[in-house]
Amino acid sequence: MAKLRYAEALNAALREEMQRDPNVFLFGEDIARYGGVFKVTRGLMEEFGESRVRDTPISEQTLAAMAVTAAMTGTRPVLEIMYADFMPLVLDALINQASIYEYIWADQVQMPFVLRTQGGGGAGAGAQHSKSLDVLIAHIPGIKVVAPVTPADAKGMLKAAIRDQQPVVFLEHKLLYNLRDEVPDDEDFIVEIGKARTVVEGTDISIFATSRMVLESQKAAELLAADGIKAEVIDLRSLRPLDLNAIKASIAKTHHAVVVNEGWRFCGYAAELSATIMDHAFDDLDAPVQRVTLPDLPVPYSEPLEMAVLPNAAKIADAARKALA
Amino acid sequence: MAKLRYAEALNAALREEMQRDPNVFLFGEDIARYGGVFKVTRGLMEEFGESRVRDTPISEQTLAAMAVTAAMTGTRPVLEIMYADFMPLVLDALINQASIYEYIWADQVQMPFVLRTQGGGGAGAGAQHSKSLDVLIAHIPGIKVVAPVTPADAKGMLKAAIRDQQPVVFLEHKLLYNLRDEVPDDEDFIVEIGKARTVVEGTDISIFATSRMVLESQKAAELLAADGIKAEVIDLRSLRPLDLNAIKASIAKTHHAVVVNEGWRFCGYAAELSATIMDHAFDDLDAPVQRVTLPDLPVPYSEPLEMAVLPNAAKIADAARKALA
Amino acid sequence: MKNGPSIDEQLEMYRRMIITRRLEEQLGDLHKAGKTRGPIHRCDGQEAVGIAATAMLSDSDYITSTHRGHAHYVGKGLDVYKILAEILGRETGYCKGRAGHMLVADASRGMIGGNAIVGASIPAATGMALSIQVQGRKDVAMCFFGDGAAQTGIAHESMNIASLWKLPVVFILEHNQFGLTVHHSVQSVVSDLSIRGAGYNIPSEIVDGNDAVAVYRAVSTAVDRARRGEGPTLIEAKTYRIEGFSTSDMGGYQLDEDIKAWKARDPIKVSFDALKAEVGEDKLAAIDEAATAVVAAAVERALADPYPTFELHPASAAYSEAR
Amino acid sequence: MKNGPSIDEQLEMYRRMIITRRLEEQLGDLHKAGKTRGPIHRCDGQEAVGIAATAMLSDSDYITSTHRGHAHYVGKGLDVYKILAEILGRETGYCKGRAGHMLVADASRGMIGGNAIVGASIPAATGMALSIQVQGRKDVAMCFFGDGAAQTGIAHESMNIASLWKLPVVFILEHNQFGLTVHHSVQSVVSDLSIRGAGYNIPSEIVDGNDAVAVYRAVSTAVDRARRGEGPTLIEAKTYRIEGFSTSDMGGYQLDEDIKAWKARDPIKVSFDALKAEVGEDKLAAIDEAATAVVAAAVERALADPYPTFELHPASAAYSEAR
Ligand SMILES: Cc1ncc(C[n+]2csc(CCOP(=O)(O)OP(=O)(O)O)c2C)c(N)n1
Ligand SMILES: Cc1ncc(C[n+]2csc(CCOP(=O)(O)OP(=O)(O)O)c2C)c(N)n1
Ligand SMILES: [Mg+2]
Ligand SMILES: [Mg+2]
Repeated sequence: MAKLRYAEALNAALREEMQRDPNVFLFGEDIARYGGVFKVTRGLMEEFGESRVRDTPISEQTLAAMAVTAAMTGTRPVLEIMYADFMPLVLDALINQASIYEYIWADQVQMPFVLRTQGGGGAGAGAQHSKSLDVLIAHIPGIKVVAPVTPADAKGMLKAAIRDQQPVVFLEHKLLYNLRDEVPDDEDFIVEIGKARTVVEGTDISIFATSRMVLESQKAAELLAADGIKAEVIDLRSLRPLDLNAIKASIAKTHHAVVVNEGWRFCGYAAELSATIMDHAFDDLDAPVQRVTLPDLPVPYSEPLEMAVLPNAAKIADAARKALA
Repeated sequence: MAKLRYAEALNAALREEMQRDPNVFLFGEDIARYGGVFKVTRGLMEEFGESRVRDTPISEQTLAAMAVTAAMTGTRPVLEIMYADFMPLVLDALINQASIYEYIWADQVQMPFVLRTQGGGGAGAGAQHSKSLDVLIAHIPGIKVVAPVTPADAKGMLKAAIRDQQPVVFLEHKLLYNLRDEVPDDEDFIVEIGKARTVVEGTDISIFATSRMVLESQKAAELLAADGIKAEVIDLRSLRPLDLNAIKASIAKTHHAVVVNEGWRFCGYAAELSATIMDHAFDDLDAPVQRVTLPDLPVPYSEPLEMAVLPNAAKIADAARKALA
Repeated sequence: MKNGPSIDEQLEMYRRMIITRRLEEQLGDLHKAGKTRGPIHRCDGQEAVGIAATAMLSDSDYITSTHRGHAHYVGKGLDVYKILAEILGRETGYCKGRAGHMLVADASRGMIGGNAIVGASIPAATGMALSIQVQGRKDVAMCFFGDGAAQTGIAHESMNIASLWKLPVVFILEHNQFGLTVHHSVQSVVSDLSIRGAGYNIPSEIVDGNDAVAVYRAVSTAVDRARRGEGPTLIEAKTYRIEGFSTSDMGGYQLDEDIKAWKARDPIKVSFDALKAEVGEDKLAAIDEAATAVVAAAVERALADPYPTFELHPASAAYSEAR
Repeated sequence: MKNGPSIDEQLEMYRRMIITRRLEEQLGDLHKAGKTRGPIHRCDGQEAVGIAATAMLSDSDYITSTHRGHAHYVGKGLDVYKILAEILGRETGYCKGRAGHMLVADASRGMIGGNAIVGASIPAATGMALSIQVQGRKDVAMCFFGDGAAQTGIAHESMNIASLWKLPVVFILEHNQFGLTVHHSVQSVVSDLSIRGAGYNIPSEIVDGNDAVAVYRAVSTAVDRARRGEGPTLIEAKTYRIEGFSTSDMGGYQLDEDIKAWKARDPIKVSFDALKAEVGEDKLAAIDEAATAVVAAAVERALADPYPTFELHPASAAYSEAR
């Protein structure tokens, strides 16, 4: 075990999988010569050559469509899309192409590609570079969506994603890349897609969170602990498929829930979490689930405005107190 | 009042608004010379000329982006996108452009355009021409989304949409165009966006539905009536902004709810309805809200398969019985 | 004959054109009889393009097709009976009835596949070519697309990338004069779209799309070039859609004189005229008869086949518990 | 001088180039001092394009810009103080601090606006041109976009539509050799991208982007053509990005000799050299000094301005009750 930054953990996962399987290749804007604007792919072109690590033109729609069919025909492409805000550009490839073929073509093809991107606010990147559009992708049948928070999960889930037989959209967060923590160096270290992770155990209320909001939820749990409230924090990690059992088990214990997601509230991922709980744990609930999300408006640029709209530990703790009131 | 088909009601709305305001213009694939593949724009090029009714190349992404800025600079464009399945192609224009400017530019601009499209299954059009992607759009701040079911609403809401100062995505359904009913001919007949419509009054359970599912819900109410269950059917009509008061008032009366939407279940529009009820009417609920949706898979082509996946009156009635059990 | 095709190859192309034409005619009848669902996009009059462009490919080469793919399917060696069964929504179709007429695929023959998003066939083949190149294979990928599809942004992006990386892809633009009901002149001021190849440094050629031999030769050169690792070629085949956009098309926008003029140059007739001196009319008539019988039998058999029954697809499920 | 610009116009362009350069330098310093948020995309070395291309426009003409828009803002007549206040996130900025440095807009001057989705400026201006045409106005729309943006599908779609409908739009391709960190040769095999105009029957011209007078003349011709209703023009201005992609760029990919060679042709120097014989060095020095002072004062004032306070935006709300 070594301590690695989140970005380095991703780099290690890519390197190991490329060493293991010659059909894994990478493409995306600025990923080869420069090593990626978030430095995730540094050194890989030098190690694996220009055929397997490619800089691309700015043509997201086509690149994504190419990943789908490249994956259908013998390779395992890993495509980097620089910002999650550009997901609309790749959505036809996901929703009208990747989503349908395995089922519609009666299992004649599989599409083992990974689409990595990063989203989220907090860096002053403005309304076109700060969104969390995870729900747009999580809505699509046949596509897996993961959002690891720890460097270990980053590595283990990226390796799992590359080995997966289905398309996986791999969501990073711009404020996570410098997070440093222990990462197993075993080359078969895999974190299974579809399993949530209990971050903090608790008995009074369940906080289900995604991506960077897991860190805010952890801080919220500390705030709540000061009030004597034992919050359980669950990192969902896999947005689709979602670990329903983990949700049900936690609520069966706590009878209260807060769901936290950095996307917009209306029709956002947190809405599905609330609805899932409605469907599967209503009888265990003692109070309505609280949603903590971005409000329904574009992410503003100026620091005090951006800080006002982003969900954070204080807002999560408040929501928990409200649920318990 | 005359009896008009839904498609004719839309045509009348377009004609009247074009007569009223020279800045209203139409563009889209096959809408001018041919009059639209669903015949909605018939005769309008002949009446208003080639400048105001334009056939376009197959370039949805650009057409949508053009609607945004044309609307910003003095006109009221109405763009037709032939199938809702192509909404991914226009999503950048909606999510990264139209959504942000009014707020981000501190109210310097408004974007009064309408994007008409039609979605839904039941016509054997296959996985790429049968989807209901309404949730993708309803997620976006600053964009209104409406889905009228009756010919009168089709006309009144399209006129409202064209007169609205904000972008409106106007969702039609391929199986509604031939529906015939009374339509007011008053040229200022407007159906306000943001108000739900009570289709059937009832006291035992509330069925909230969108688009063609309103018709199935009406049939479901008949099935339930045969069992002595008085279902209230509410046509939401406006997916965003959503008429929260109508939802709260109905549940306060019935204490039970079914939500029906033809899109996929996971992260679909029905999830938001369930979550909205969780947020605002939990204490009035005697049982969990039931979601009736497409299952999470691509729409298959073959008739028995397609019929198996589409939500219908029987499934809605079953869900209602389950809620009341 | 330089670059082929041999007489035997020409006869096989002739046979496949007949198969396709009979398929289209049968589908027209089945549609009228209410036995198909959704609009069917017939390719009567443009068979030479799909049949001849695929004639030199092998099963390990890939093609991607459009909403108007029947000639491409038959050209790539698919069985007309299984095509029909799919179009009729039967369990025995290539995709168990799940795909329908616009999305037929047979992965075993590299036909993956039909695509009803206009333009999507273009990046699809480009991605396959990338995959071939990364694997160091000698295969090629080919896409078919229409004059309407040429106006999509992905056409531009794909050609730029294919040229940049010298991908083994062949772009076949089937210029049939219309995109849906709209004449090409209302979609672009440029009527010879192959001029755009120069914008990517892609060699391009205009070919008579109703002459199977001409199509075969031009495409063979492009395929060989791609196999040699020299990159993409753009071929613009000029042709015409005799039966309109689809079976639900109300018509009225195609000029009678155009239809007449193009019918006089029907690709089957062009091939017939070229071959009759070589092999005699009887041989051609026998081919026609046999092909016609194959399609008729396929229709009968497919119509008798069972419909599929619905089951959930665990790989599409939203919760890990359901997988 | 045919097509202008007059000496006075040249002096005003010179002044605006200086304003822009000082703005960039100040932003570089403010970034280093931790007083800006997010990466800032400086346009040092390419000022002549944005300043000269907009010099003949009036407030009722529109421009759309990119992530690298400072010269466009200044060229279209925006006030450097309000630009700075916006970039610094202040209540007094053009957009009350909500937009930030990539998305500045001033609707009153037709600058709507900056755009950080690469390529999006292109259909944006095309849509404005459509609006102008529908209204029968005589105005024009102009978009700026980079060599990277030229590879996007919307560039292709927009040019096709603009030509088809003879829209009053001018496409200004700022070819600064790189898209982010990637050299143009790694984004397209075609280095003179204006060749693509031919694919849409759009006249195109390559111009020295570091020579304000050359840019002004080429663009004036295009603007006049657009105003006459004769349709779009594509102008490719060759230039160079001296300070790299953005303030968060780690550098290393631009060759020292290239930077040196382009610095020798710095657009401000080119204009200085052309003007000094006409007006004398002192006059130019005075302009420089005054412009420098304006920017310095703007920085000081903007830094002292208050931040906005957050309020919800009813028009973005999801429930009708909240509107
Ligand atoms: C992205 C997209 N836009 C629109 C359509 C509707 N549509 C189907 S076929 C077609 C015309 C295509 O024209 P062309 O590419 O020339 O093919 P042809 O029908 O002539 O064979 C259109 C507009 C679609 N399927 N996909
Ligand atoms: C759709 C999209 N893809 C990628 C990016 C990230 N990005 C920002 S600027 C840029 C390079 C743009 O190159 P060019 O158009 O030449 O402009 P320049 O920076 O050289 O001025 C990229 C890739 C983006 N903002 N939008
Ligand atoms: Mg065509
Ligand atoms: Mg550039």
